[in-house]
Parts: sequence; C-alpha cells; structure tokens
Amino acid sequence: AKKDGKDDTATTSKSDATYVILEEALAEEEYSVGFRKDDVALCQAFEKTLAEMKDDGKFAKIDKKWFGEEVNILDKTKIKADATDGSLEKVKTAGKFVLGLDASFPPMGFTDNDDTIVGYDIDLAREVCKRLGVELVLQAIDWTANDQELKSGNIDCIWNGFTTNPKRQAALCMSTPYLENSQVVVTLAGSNIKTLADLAGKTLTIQGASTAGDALDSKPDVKSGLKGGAAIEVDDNVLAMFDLKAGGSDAVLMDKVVAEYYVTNPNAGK
Amino acid sequence: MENNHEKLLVMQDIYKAFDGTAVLKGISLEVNCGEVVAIIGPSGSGKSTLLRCATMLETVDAGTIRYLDKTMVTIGADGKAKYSDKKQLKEIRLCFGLVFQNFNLFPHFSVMQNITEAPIRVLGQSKQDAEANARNLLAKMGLSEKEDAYPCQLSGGQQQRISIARALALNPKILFFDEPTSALDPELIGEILKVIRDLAAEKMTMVVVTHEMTFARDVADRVIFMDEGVIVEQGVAADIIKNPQSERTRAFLRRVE
Amino acid sequence: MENNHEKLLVMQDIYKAFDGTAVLKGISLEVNCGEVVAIIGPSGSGKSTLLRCATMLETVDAGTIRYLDKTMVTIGADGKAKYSDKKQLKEIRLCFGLVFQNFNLFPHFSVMQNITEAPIRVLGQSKQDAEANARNLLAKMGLSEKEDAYPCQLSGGQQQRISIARALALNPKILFFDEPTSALDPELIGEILKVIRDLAAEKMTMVVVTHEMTFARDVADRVIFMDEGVIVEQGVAADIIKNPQSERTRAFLRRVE
Amino acid sequence: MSLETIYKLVTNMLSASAVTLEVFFLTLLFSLPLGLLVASLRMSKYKIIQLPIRFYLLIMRGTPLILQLIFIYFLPSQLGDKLSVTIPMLPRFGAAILAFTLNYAAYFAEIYRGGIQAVPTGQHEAAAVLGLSKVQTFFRVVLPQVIKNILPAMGNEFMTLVKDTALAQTIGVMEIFRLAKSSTSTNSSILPMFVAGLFYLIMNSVVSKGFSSLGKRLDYYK
Amino acid sequence: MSLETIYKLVTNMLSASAVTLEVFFLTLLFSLPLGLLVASLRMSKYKIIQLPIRFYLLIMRGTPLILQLIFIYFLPSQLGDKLSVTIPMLPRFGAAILAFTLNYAAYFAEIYRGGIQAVPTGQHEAAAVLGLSKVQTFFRVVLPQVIKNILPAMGNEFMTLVKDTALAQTIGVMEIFRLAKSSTSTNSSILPMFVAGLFYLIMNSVVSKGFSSLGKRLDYYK
Ligand SMILES: Nc1ncnc2c1ncn2[C@@H]1O[C@H](COP(=O)(O)OP(=O)(O)OP(=O)(O)O)[C@@H](O)[C@H]1O
Ligand SMILES: Nc1ncnc2c1ncn2[C@@H]1O[C@H](COP(=O)(O)OP(=O)(O)OP(=O)(O)O)[C@@H](O)[C@H]1O
Ligand SMILES: [Mg+2]
Ligand SMILES: [Mg+2]
Repeated sequence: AKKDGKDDTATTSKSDATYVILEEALAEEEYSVGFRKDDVALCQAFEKTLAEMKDDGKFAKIDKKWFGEEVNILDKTKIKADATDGSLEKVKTAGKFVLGLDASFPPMGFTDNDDTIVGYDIDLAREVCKRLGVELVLQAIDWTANDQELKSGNIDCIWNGFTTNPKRQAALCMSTPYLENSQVVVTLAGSNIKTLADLAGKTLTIQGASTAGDALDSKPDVKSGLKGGAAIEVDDNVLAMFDLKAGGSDAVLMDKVVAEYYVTNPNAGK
Repeated sequence: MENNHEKLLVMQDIYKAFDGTAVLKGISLEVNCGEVVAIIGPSGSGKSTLLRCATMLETVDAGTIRYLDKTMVTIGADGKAKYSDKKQLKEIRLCFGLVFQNFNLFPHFSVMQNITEAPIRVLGQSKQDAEANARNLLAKMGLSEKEDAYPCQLSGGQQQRISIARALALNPKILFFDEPTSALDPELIGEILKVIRDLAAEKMTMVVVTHEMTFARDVADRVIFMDEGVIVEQGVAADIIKNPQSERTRAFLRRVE
Repeated sequence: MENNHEKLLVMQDIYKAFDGTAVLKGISLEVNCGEVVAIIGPSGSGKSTLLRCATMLETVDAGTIRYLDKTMVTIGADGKAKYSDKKQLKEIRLCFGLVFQNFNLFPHFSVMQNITEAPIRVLGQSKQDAEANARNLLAKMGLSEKEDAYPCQLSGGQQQRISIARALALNPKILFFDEPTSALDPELIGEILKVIRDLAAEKMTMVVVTHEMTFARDVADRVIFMDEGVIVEQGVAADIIKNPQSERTRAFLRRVE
Repeated sequence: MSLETIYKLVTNMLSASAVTLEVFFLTLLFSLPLGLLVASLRMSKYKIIQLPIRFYLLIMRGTPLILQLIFIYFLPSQLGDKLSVTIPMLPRFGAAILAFTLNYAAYFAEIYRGGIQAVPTGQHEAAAVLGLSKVQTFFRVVLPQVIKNILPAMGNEFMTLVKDTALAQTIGVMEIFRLAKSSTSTNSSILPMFVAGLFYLIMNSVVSKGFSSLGKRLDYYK
Repeated sequence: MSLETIYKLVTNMLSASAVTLEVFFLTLLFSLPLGLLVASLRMSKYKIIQLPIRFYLLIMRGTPLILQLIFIYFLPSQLGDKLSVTIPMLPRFGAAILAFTLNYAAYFAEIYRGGIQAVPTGQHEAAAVLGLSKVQTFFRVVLPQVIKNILPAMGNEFMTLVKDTALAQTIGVMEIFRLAKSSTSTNSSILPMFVAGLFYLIMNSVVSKGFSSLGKRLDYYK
C-alpha cells in the first residue's frame, strides 16, 4: 500500500470519527478496466488515451478531484498498440461505448443523491470517450452477473474499481492497471485490533462475492486465525460497516479506496 | 289426456355403462306430444342417467334417440352409437329443457339474467324481448317481485321455480325434471308441484323423475318404473301405483309410502 | 303411553331474540320421562331455536330451563336469564343428546371413533368399554359391518343412524332430533323412522322436530304445533292431526299433506 | 442522512416507482391471461400436453425467481455462444417482464386451476343444456365465479409481486430497490432501504384495499 | 469452470445445504405454532387484540423479507444507540431464524384462519353437544380438518420458504446462495448460480412430493 500518511489524517482529523483503517494492509491490488477477451484493440485504444491524459495533466486533475492528489499509477511503458481486431472500429461505428458498473462503489462509480452515476472511474471514462469521439453510456448491472453482461455484449467493459488478478486476466482482456488499491481492515475507533495479527480469534466481515474474499484466501494464516476460520460474508460493504458498528463483528475487510471514502464521509454510518 | 299421438321423443335400446358397469341396459321410451311421464324407481336404478342421455349430458354407448324428425344418435355401421353433426345437435338442444334437482342457477346472475341469458345468447333475442318474456314467466311463477334478486336470496322453492322459468324461456317442446322437489323442504314441495300441474294443464310435454307418488298419481299420464337399468313396468299412473304387477315395484312402493 | 309423569325437562316462558327480532316469545314446554314429543310448524317458526336453547347451543334471553332437579337457567335478580355455574352445566350436558338435521358427523373419524370419542374423552370410559358399547349400538342400528368406514363412504341414512348412535353412546336421558329425515332421500327416511320407533318402544324420552306427519301420528305421544315463536296448539298426536283446533294449524297441515 | 438527502431520495424513489409500477402492471397484463392458458393446458386430459406443463410449473415454482431472471436475460447470448451464432439479446426491461410473466403465470395457473375446479359441474351442465357454447359458458358462467373464488389467493400473489419487482434490479432494471441500495452505498446508511420498505408497504396497502373492496363488491352473491 | 471446481462447489454446497435446511426446519418449528396463535388472536372479537395483529400482518406481508431481516438484525443496536444502553445483538443465525419466523408466522396465520373458518359450525356444535371441551374440540375435531383443508396453501408456502432461505445470506448466514454468489464472482462464471438453482429444485421436489403424499393419505375422508 502507499504509505503517505493520508489515512491517519483522514481518520483522526474528524472529531466524530467512528471508523479507523488499520495501517497494515492485508493485500495489495491494482485496478484495471476489464474488456472482452477478444477486444484487445479497444482496450489498447483506451490505454493509449489514458496515457495521453496522463501526459497532458488531465489524469492528474481527475485524481485531485477525487483524492486530493495525484494517485494514478499508469505505466506507459507497458502499453502496447499491436492489436488488429476490429473491436475499436465496432465501438466507433456504433458511436457509443457501454460501461458496466455496479453503481454502488464510491468513490469509483456510484449513484449520487441526485440519482446520477458519478465517480472517479466515470470521470476517466467520460474523458476517454470524448477523446475517442464516442458517446459514453453507463449501464448499471448486478455484480453477480458482470461476466455474463460482458460476454453477452451488453456492455463493452467493466470499469468500477475492478481488481485485476490472474483469473480475470485469463478470462478477460484486463487493461494496464491505473490505480493502486489494497485490502484494508476497518475497525471501530478504540478497537484493540492494531495489526493483522490482532485479528486472531476475531470476527471479520466482508462483502460477499468481492475480491476481499480472494485477498483473504491469499493469507491463509490470517484467515485460519479468524473466529470460525473464515470471514462472514454479508450483502454489501455498507451492511458490513453497519454490522461492525452494531457490534456484530470486530473488523471489516474492504477496498482501501472505498474504506477511505466511508471513513471520511461525515454521514457515514448514520 | 293422450290426445296427441305425435311422437316427440323416441329412445330405443339405449345402453350406457360407466367404467364397464352397465347402468342403462336397453331402455326404450317414447314420449308423445302433450304427455306427462313420471319415472320412479329406487336409487341407482339409472333414472338420472336416462335423463342425462336424453339431454346430451352423457353420450350413450348404443341405441337411437330422436326428437320429432331429428335424429340425435343412431346406430353406426360399427354397431356403436353415432351422433349427428354439430349443427343438428344444436337444433335438437333447442327442443328440450332440463330442470335439475339442485337447481343449478347461475349464482352471479340476477333472477332476470338467469332467465334471459340463454334466449339472448343462444336464440339471439333482443334484450327487451327476452326480458318481456322473462317477466311473463316470472308472473306465471308468482315471482314477479324477485327479478332483481340473486339466487342466494331466494328460498329453495323459489330457486326451483326460477330454474323452471329459465328452462321455459327457450320455449322447449319437452321439459325434463330430475327430482325437482327432493332438495326442498316438505312445505315448499307443493309450490313446485303446482307449477308442474299448471304446465301439464297447458299441455306441456314433460318427463319427471320423482319420488312424489301423489304427484305421479295425480298428474302423470303414464308412470314408468325403472330398476337396475331396465324399465320393469309402465302404464297409467293410478294403475301402477294401486296395482303394481311386479314384485320389485311393489317392494319399492311399500318403502316409499 | 304417558305412564311415567316425572318431569325430565321443564322449560318455562322462554324468550329469545336475534338482533332484536323475537324468535321465541314465551314458550313453555314440559317433557315427561319416556314421552315422545313431536314439534311441527312452518319454517321460521322457531323450532330449531327451541331445540338449540334446550341443548345450550343458544342462550335464552329470559326463562327457566330445568332437567330433572338440575336448573340450567333461571330468572336472575335483574329479570334476565341467569345460567348455572359451569360444573352444573357440564352435568346437565350429559342428560341430553342432539341429532342434527345434517348429521354433523366428524368426517376424519371412522364410524367407531365418531361414536367412542365422547364416551372416552368426556365420560372417561376405557377404549374397550367404549368400543364394546359402540358395537352394541351399531348392531342395534343394523350397521355392524360399518365400524371402520368413514362418514363419506356412507349413505345419508346410514350417516344419520351413526349420528344417533353417537348421541346414544353417552346414555342421554332425553334425545332431541332436529328434522332427522329432511336431508334424506324419501326411500331412506324409513330407516331413520324405524330407529326412532324402536327407541320409543324402549321408552327413550325424545323430542322430535319433524315434517313427517305419519311419524308424528304413529309414534309421538304428544304433538306441539309452533308458529311465530309461540306454541299454538298441542295435544295427542292423532287428535291434532285429524282435528286441528286453530286455523293456523289447519292451514299448515293442508300444505304439508 | 440529512433531511435534504432524504427529501431527494424520496423524490427519486417516486420517479423510480414508475418503473416498479410498470413492471407490476405489465407482468399482470401478460401473466394473468397466460396463466389461464397454462391452467387449461394443465387440465388437459392428454398426458403429452399435461407433462411439459407440469415440468414448467415445477421449475417456475421450485427455483428462485432471481435465477430465472438471470437465466432468461442471458439465455440468448449463451445459446448464441454454443451455436456460434449471434442471437440478439432481449432488452433488460423486456427480459425482466418476460421472466416475471413466466414465473407469475405459473403461480396464477395453479390458482386458476383450483378456482375452476371449484365451480360445480352443475354450472357447466346447466349452461350446456341451455345451449350456451363452451366459450360462452367459460366467459359468462365459469370465469365470473372463478374470479370470486380466487380473489384471496390472487391478493396474496399481487402483494408478493409488488415486493418481487425489487428483483428486476438483478438484471439492471432501475427500480426502487436498486435506488435504495445505491443510496445506501453512497450515504453509507441503511435508511434508504427502509424508505423503500415504506414504498412497498404503501403500494401493498393499496393492493390490499383494492382486493378487499373488490371482494365486497362481489359479495352480492354466494 | 473446470470439472474439479464444479465438484468442489457441489461438495461445498452439500455442506451449506445443512444451514439451508436448518433455517428451513427451525423456521417451521417456530412459525407453525406461532402462526396458529396469531390466527386465533386475529379472530378475536376484541378490536384491541385484533388491530395490532392486523398491523403486524400488514407489515410482514407488505414489506420485503430482506428488509425485515436487516431490521431485526440491527434493531437491538439501533435501539441501544437511541436509549444509550448496550443491548446485546442477536447472533446472525438467530436473527435470521427470528425474522423468518415472524414473517412466515404471518403467512401461516392467514392460511390457518381461512382453514379454521372453513370448518362448518356444525362440527363445533356437534362437539359442544357431546360435551367436548373447547380445547378437545379444537385439537381433536377442528385442527385435523383444518390441516387437510390448508395442505395445498401450506405446500406453496413451504416451497417459497425453501427459496427464501437464500435471503439469510444478506446478514451473513452462509447458505447455498451465498456460496453460489461467491463462487460466481471468483470463477467469473454464472454456473454456480444454476447449481444452486438445482439444489433448490431438488429440495422443493421433495417438499412437493411430501405434500402430495400427505394429501393422498388424508384423502381417506372428505
Ligand atoms: N359419472 C358416473 N360415473 C360412474 N358411475 C356413475 C356416474 N353417474 C352415475 N353412475 C352410476 O350409475 C348408476 C345409476 O345412477 P343414476 O344417478 O342414474 O341413478 P338414479 O336412478 O338417478 O338414482 P337416484 O335416485 O339416487 O338419483 C349408479 O350406480 C351410479 O353410481
Ligand atoms: N343465528 C341466528 N341469527 C339470526 N337469526 C336467526 C338465527 N337463527 C335463527 N334465526 C331466525 O330465527 C327464526 C326462527 O328460526 P328457526 O331456525 O328456529 O326456525 P325453524 O322453525 O327451525 O325453521 P325450519 O323449519 O326452516 O328449520 C328465523 O326467522 C331465522 O331466520
Ligand atoms: Mg338421480
Ligand atoms: Mg329448523
């Protein structure tokens, strides 16, 4: 994880802070955009445009809007432009590009109180599409079916704080990572869990069907130490945090970007 | 009373079995125009089945049924019953009416609708005509003030009279009754028997399955005694009831009396 | 036949209204031990209500009811009906039995269970005793072979005989019948009337609401004619039926005949 | 959540209700008649017709609706994959309506069947003797009585449907429940869920009132 | 998905079935008698008893079960917050059972009520004249007939319950559906969902068979 001290300021500067993010992350991850396996040209065009945005400062601007500083990790050297499939042309002919997202994953992509889908990923996608001359269409999907949505051609990509991993790389065309994330442990202020080791014998909650589960699987020692030898899976992160606050569990494991959003959100948990 | 010998209904050698059990075993029955026939006999002897075959609620296995000059069913080349075509059957259906033991009025229709439904939908009468006719019938049944009532608001006897009116509204040539009084309280039986008597006086052709011996004796031109799917004995009502020839008839009459 | 003048049931000045409509308007009735009383009267005259009050299915508004020396209800200080305590009522309940018009057998119990349920649960009889007694009663009813049958497998007449056996199984001192034959086919009526005749011969005290004039004439010691909630006329059966004193009785008898 | 946010949420939900109601009414529009057809096939005396219908009923009533939604929505593309052809997908909303229709038709069919079988044969016979055609008998004599009989069971199903519309979000249809979930994430509060609950409760109160007043109107006969 | 993954999935689901079945049977164990109590209170002649029960029935039948689950699970802590005391939370599983019980008791109550009201008064009267007590009458005479009457409606509810157990995952109870969802996400395949569907179908076939054989056994009387 990036240790830039932002976590601490974020959590302690609020007098009514309820939640604390553990400094020691459970696992490091990176976010990518997921395209259909065959849509390599499309993926590369997006990567190229993102690289341009990095060069002309637009990327940094969006970073600052959502995170207060430049956070992207796009590595231009990894970007290739060798694909020749017709996927880019197809999108260009159609004139629109459909982005699939869960729309409840702040701050990456979520529905604001005016019922509009906004977020960091959304701003990036909007800029890319502008530059490619296609219309951006946002399609809310159920996360459970994201793979089907993509395969069936309903959506052109999954762009929603989408963690890259070998399985997904095998099944999809995953773009070069653009943002770093980690799986962090959130506890209540005043909790005696200070390190990952403190999780032994404690109850840990995660959002079911999320990469938090994969991350936990990659740390068998932590997982086996948990009460019950596994995490509790609830329907979504908000319920997990509610559960934490209510005393149903001792800690929540979730994406750092999301955790920070909630921890700094003055309304969190109300 | 048998002043008109035109044969309105001719049933010949009717056979009918349910699941292999023979219920009608070669019944032949002729009904003349204007005649009133009472059918009596023990429970299970096939009286209802006979009426149901005559009114096409059941199909016969073998035999011939004819209304006036219209053949309903006859014996086909294979020896089995062969029904006429749909059009002919539809015409025949207009010849008869059936009054059920338990009335079978349409509960969701008012008395008026119960009576006018078929004339409007089947005969294509106008609503006005059908209703005018219905009012006449209701007056005849002494139920003029009930035209807007629903069946559930009527006594059993009133319901039965409505169901007779419903059958009469189609101007049938012959009216079948299946124990029209047996679901009624003894006091209400009189009402219905009076209606049937009045119809008889108007020379309506009727076949009545009944347990009411007094009625059979007083009104019927002919009494038919059925048992176990055959007609055991028939003749002038008073004779049969006073002097039954067969032992079976005698035993039955003893029990009913 | 009135050889035993001990008063088994005394009802005095019974009043009963439903929703403000008076149904029983001061009825007084005494039944002696061994007596058979027939109650006749037009529909709605309150016959069923009278039986239901006597059997505690309805509460009276005013009046006195006494079985032998046990008071069921009397007039309280406020002039209204005052029922005895639960224990007393429970004892009184054992004095009488009621046979319903539509039998009300328990459909999920076999014939044997229908008869033995109450003796076992209410009288605390052993299963053996109750069944032995039930077999006697079934034999008397001519239904010995039906003990394992279920009510739905029986004819109406058989069901009614079972329901009589069920009532008798508790050894009641008096048996009420509410039109025991009116839900039956005419042929089956005889079966029930015979059973009641047999019981009468054994000096069973009975009160029978009935439309069967022949039965009233032949079996009842006394006939009571009710109309509009009052007893219009009563006396020896044959007299009332042959020579009704009141015009109302006469009109009624004409209609039923 | 601030009052303003709640106000906004309620406003959004009011517009999302339109979709919920659309799902509700369209499902009824199609499944009520389809159920009748299914019921009549289910009562067919031919095994060859009866058996597939029974299988359909088993699947529809035996598996969760959410799976049926996913299945129907993705079936064309899965099938296309297998057969290496492109089968156009149904639009989300259309797929949702189709899935709901197929599912509810199964439930309605069973209710109709019970109701139809409860109409005494005497009614059919009386109509037949009066010369009414099969069609006339069904629509004029039988159906009105069926409707009265099945009213309570139908009321239950209608209320369940109101709640089940929430499942349409599974395939991306934006209705009340999806909105509630999004708002829950955005504001990190479970209040929106309960606001949604209130919406369902209100709709169901209307449904329930509607059925009880319909029931009273049909009480004129027994 | 590889065959091996599928095999593992099925094995996992078999053990998760234990939880599903536990939810199923515990819910029935509590809600069947509770429903009877609710039904009898609902039929009370006192408005003061009837009204709260009707309100309870409206809420339980008018709002989605998933919200009821969340509500019941979080109620103690929310209440504790408001009252500034610490109220211990229910364990997840306990909360799930409680929510299911309260919900299904409402449905069962309405079914019982219909069934009890369908028993002719003549049965009560016959029992009364024979001297059977109220309790004896209810348990020996009325209830057996109610059971026969309500069997089809109960069958439907039981089948719905099998499917509804899936909702227990909302508050973290690990049952078949949760497993399917996780597996779907991990393997990026929808297949696990359909395996879960098959599990529900099998359980429901058993339920349905059970009910139809029970129905046949009770067919000895009418
Ligand atoms: N649909 C049917 N299926 C099988 N058997 C039947 C059917 N209808 C009638 N039966 C049998 O046919 C026989 C004659 O019945 P039917 O109803 O014609 O007698 P019934 O003379 O009218 O008797 P009741 O006086 O009791 O009305 C009976 O044994 C009856 O069980
Ligand atoms: N539970 C009740 N509520 C209101 N009215 C009732 C009730 N029971 C009976 N009645 C009314 O009381 C009157 C007498 O009824 P009851 O049943 O005693 O007459 P009945 O002489 O037995 O008639 P039937 O010969 O038709 O059986 C009728 O007008 C009836 O409508
Ligand atoms: Mg008959
Ligand atoms: Mg009476």
